[in-house]
Amino acid sequence: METTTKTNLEDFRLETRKWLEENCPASMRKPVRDSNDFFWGGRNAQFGSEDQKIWFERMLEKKWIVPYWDTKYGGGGLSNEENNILTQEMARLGCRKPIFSFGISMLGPALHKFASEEQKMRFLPEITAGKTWWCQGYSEPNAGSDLAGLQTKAEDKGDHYLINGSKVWTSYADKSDWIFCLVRTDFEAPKHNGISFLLIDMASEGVSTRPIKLISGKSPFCETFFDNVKVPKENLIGTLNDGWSIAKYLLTHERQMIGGVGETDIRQELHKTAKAYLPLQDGKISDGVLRHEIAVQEMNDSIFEMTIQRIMDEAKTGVNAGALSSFFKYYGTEQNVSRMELLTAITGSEGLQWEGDNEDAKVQVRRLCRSKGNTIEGGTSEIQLGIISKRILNLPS
Amino acid sequence: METTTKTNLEDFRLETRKWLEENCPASMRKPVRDSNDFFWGGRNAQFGSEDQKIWFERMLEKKWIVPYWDTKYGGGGLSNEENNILTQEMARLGCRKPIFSFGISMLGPALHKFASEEQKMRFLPEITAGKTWWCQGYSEPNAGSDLAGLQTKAEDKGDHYLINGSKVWTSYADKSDWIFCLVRTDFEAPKHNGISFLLIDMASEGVSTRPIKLISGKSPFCETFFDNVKVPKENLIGTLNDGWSIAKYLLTHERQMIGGVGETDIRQELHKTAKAYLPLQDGKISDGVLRHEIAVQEMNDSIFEMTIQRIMDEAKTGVNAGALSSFFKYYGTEQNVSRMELLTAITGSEGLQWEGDNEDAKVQVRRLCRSKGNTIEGGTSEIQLGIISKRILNLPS
Amino acid sequence: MTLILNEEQKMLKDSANEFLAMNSPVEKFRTLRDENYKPFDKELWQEIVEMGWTALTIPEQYNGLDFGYVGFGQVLEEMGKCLTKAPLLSSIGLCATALVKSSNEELKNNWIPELMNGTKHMAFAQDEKTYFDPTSIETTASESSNGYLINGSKIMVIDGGSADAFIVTANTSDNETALFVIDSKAEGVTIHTETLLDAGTYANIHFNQVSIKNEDRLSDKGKGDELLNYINNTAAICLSAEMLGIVTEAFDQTIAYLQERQQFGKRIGSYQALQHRAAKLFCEIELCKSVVIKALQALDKGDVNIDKLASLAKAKLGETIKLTTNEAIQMHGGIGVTDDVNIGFYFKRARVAQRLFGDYSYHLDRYARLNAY
Amino acid sequence: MTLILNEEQKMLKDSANEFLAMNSPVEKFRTLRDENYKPFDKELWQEIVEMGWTALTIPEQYNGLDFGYVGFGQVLEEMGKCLTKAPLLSSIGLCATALVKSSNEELKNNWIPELMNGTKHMAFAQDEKTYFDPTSIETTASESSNGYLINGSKIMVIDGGSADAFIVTANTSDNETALFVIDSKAEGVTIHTETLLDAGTYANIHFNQVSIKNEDRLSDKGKGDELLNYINNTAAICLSAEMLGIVTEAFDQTIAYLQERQQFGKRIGSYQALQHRAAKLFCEIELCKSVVIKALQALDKGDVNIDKLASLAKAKLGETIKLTTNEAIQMHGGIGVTDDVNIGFYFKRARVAQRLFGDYSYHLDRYARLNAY
Repeated sequence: METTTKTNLEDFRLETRKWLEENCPASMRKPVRDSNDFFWGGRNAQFGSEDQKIWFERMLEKKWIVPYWDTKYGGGGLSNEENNILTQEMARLGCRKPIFSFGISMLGPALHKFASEEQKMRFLPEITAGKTWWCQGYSEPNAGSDLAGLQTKAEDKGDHYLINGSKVWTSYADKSDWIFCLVRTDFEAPKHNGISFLLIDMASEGVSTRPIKLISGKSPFCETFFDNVKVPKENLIGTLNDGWSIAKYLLTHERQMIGGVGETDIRQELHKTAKAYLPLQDGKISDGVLRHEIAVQEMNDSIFEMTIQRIMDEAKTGVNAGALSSFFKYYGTEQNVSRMELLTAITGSEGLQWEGDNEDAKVQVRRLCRSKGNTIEGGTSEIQLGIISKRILNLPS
Repeated sequence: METTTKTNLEDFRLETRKWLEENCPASMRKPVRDSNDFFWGGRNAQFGSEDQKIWFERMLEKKWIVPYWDTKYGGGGLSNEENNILTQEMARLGCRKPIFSFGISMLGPALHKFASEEQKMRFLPEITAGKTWWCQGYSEPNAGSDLAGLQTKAEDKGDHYLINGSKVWTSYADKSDWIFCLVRTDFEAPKHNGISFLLIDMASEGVSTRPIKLISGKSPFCETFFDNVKVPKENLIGTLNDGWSIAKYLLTHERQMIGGVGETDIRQELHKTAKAYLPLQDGKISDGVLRHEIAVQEMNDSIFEMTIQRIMDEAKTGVNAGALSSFFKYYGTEQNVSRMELLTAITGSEGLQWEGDNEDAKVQVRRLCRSKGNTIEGGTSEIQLGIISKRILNLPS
Repeated sequence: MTLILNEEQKMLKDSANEFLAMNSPVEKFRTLRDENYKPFDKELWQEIVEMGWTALTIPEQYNGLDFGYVGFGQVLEEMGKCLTKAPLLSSIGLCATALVKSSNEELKNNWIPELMNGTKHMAFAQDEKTYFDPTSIETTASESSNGYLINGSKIMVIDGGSADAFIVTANTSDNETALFVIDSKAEGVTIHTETLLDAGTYANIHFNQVSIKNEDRLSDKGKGDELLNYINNTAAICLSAEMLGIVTEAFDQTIAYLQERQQFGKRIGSYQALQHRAAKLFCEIELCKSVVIKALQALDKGDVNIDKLASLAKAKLGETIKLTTNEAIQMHGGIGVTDDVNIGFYFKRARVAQRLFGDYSYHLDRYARLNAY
Repeated sequence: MTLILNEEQKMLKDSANEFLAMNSPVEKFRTLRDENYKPFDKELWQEIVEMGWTALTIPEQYNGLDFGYVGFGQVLEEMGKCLTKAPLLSSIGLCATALVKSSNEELKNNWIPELMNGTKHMAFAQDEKTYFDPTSIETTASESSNGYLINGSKIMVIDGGSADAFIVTANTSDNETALFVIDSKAEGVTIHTETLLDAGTYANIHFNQVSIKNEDRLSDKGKGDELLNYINNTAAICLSAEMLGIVTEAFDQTIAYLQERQQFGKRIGSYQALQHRAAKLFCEIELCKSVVIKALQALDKGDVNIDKLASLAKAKLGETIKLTTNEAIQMHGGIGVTDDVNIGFYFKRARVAQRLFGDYSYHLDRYARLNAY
């Protein structure tokens, strides 16, 4: 990676700012309301608006779909410093991501670390071009937290594997082009040692999906079934039977994504909402119990934010923050859940409206329901506490 | 047991009331401040006051030291109903117990259930006469919650056992005449099957004690050492190697004693203390956080009291409340601890005074410290939760 | 007085349990929801009437069974377990209680028989704000020639969409709380129903110059606040009984799941961290059982501490139902957040029940105020 | 600004750790206590001066090291781990800070050098009630011919028994908060020391017609509240740093105990219920670390959010120190409540630290007020 001097970086910031100001359409600078506001790419890519198309195509041309990947994979080849600047400047203007892609956030890192050069050249450029919509296939019905207990089997049939089984919690599987999957390739070995990491084209014969309804209503989750699906052997990533290493690596990524982010607006708004909904006395929320609970929530929310910053800062100095992703995942999701409960208590009867004209209320109540999944998906809170106690605190088994 | 008609019971109540009013000295109707206010009996019995002596002797003469035991053991032979009435009438007048005795509350029930008639005749009359001060020897240094892991050994030497080992948390061992002990009589058997229940004269050669200082200061607890102590075989209670049954039986009793009782005054005084110590606004405690915490504490204290009553009522109808003693012990002690913490927060700097002239403050701060032991002694909170989950909820091991 | 059920109360509870298991299992709740949030099943309601549950709290002088609130609470608890939908709490627990307690013999004679035989049902309209605050009323009752003109809006009216009449709280010209009976078809009444999180329908009612007669005033002069307070105590206690059913059922289903579900080759109930959490829930639920029966008994014997006991019950149940339903979902894991299993219904019903007639913080604060701190 | 220590700060922390492990292990604390609650060891204090710790926060213009509060906080954190007794917080953290911040050059020149070289130490006298309420002051400073007459009583004065002088808050005749320097040997000053739960001695001081000069007024007209607020922010943050040391040490000792102690044939750290509780403590302590360094940095850079950060730090540390020391004792089991082991010392020190400069509920309420709710 080339080193960049401070002056160069300052130039880069100014150029970037200018380019973004000139090229990012106004509607692409508004906050994202829900998943429909994202462009998802893929074979059957559909743009939600003309602006969305313009924004994606300009960023694609600039190679900024994945600005920090190598140019040979269609990335922008930016240094860490440059990429940070781009991120900051996009945040400053409120620019949306040009695409939402599990290929970038989850599969990409795994391919970079575990795939052959040939596989990288085959899959990464499709991702940077937004041409493949990827979903993930880890969990299975009945497996739950015991991810390594998975039973979907891949039999060696010479030039291909024959897949039978099913996956659950596969987000957007009904719309995806490809799935990255954990499958069992050895039923004799100890359970962690017989798992492989396989890429499967969702258009293959024998693949089908069924959407899952949650307590919050419709969801992107599906069950995905594999019925005698043939998968070419070159779709195996990494070493046969060593897929668990890749899974662990990816889970760490996923935890960080679920734990920390995306709720900033509500965090800041909690006491403001309370003041709007509840009676005040001398400028204080007169419901002393709720006031106490709000203060505790805001105290921990703001200190948790400081903590994310502190640990990121430490990571930059070389301190290994790997195991701490469990802390982020655990604490962040528990805070999400208690924040939604508090918001529901504050908004009283309005916060309970399931049907009707009040769109904000309907969104909020569904988020309350959906938040219950946060402490379960991506490794339950119990799993995270177990990891903290064993890997960080070195408590015995 | 003879049945008593309602009319007879009403007569008994009136007679009892009259007798108590005439015979219980005024000073013996005042609340007990600390253990010095109790008469403890024993070989070297010392009365704290003339009234204490008069009261004990009158009750002794009336056979009401243990009113519900059989007259052949020196008990009063009262029926359950009569005994309840006596208890109620003593409570009504605020009469102190004539003696405080682990012989009555703990050893007695075990002897009744497990001892031979000969042993009962030997030990029970001494208890009802207040002539023996008993202490208990269960826990051992390093055993902790794993009570059955005890190592004090009793070797069979023909006509006697030879005891070596030590016990810890033996209350008042330095003042007691006898100790009832769990000892290991079989080192080969599974740990629960090699324990026996033995009575040991503290005057025996080779017995010594060392007082234990707690974080709250001086305590009645001692370590007790057995160095080649000879114990006659007739002091074995129940079956050899089956002492664990007796231990379990007694532990259930102990839990109920520690969990439920003795704090009524503080329970009622919490918010009154708060109002005395903290500033008010419109008649409310203006510290909203403390006010919230006080309300939660008082809510749970008062509902816990209802729960004790409810479960006692259910037990009378034949519902087995045995396993529930763990609930009483767990919840009652956790409430004690949080109550002391809250009282400390309310009384602020005064509640922290360790030395000085403020006797009430000094007592309170030591009670805070002492309360930390409540959730440990008599089976930790963790042990109780384990019992609830296994015996009541039938969760698997 | 012992804190246990007597034989008759036990028999009633058992028969309610059997009847509901047969006629109103949780699947029935799912069906009603899937049929576009159908409020309740009229056939079931008629069967409930035949079981005598609508007469339990009604004194003999009005041809009721005079069985008392302890018994009524047992029925509600069993209904809570099955998430049974029926206007028993609204029409009998609230409105019939209000009628019985009032001194308006005409309204009593007109309404009590019809509420008991289930041909009509009434709903109680008091809420006006997002939070519970029954004594701060903006709905007005201005005196007119031969009665009152009612103006204002009410929300969160349980079973208000199908009710034949409402008991409505309003502020009179001399700034006094009063309760009125208003026909749901009276001119100037508009009703809009809303579906809440628990798939229940609740009415928002607007009163625009609704004209009622003097005889439709339920509360005597100067007695409105007292009557309203009595109804809200009764409501809080009866709802606590229903919540106890929700809590115990959600807990029992969770324990059953812990006993059977396998993870990492072991039943998850064998994991100590879950065991301890389950044991702690058990303890809290034991407390809930005690405060509910104590408060129900207090209703029956006219206990002077009824205010405190009502707030204790609703606060404790509000705290425990939240904890229990959250733990229930978490311990069920992924399947717990799907609509395929029933445990989520308990969580959803719990959140609405928490809010109705005052939530945890309302009643904890009220308890403190009643104790003068 | 990154939330991590720079190289110099790290070196200071490491050297403090080494020095205290050598010169002030916890056994030293036990010894002082057993010597009739000896306040502190004068030799150790002189060594601390030689380490330069008394000069860390003093600007260069007064011959200090101008190293800042982040560094000072590291030293206090390490002292917290060892329960080291020394008048560093009281004399430097509070009083020297007040002097530096004031504009009274005479007092500065008289006192700062002596506080830095440790030949004298000062104590801060503000508390009057059992609870912390710094702005409601009953001690009066009435203007006299050539100065003021001070009357009133102060409690909970840290290191007040051996201090050479006090900084005292008082209410002037024009009802304004002002701070004064008063010699501990001045006529009319009576000092009574008390030993608290943490085996520390705290002074109750009575001022009876104590006459001081105009020049002994530390705060400018109209600036008393601001100065007092600044000192209390500094105090809350510095004490939070010490509390962080107590928390981490109590936690580390507990984890070590979990790793070694056997029960039922297994190390108790293998029991899942304890593992989860330990992991939760770990998370809370991570939060504590962040808020302490953030607040210390805010002191150094004069952050406008200092009020909020001080309250966040003291509230969070107050909450976590209570939880941690309680869990530490419980997880140690029976031995944890004996005086034979040290873990109880941390619990005892924690309870006093919680109270000083405002407890959890004081700072949580202040945080809410600062956010205008």
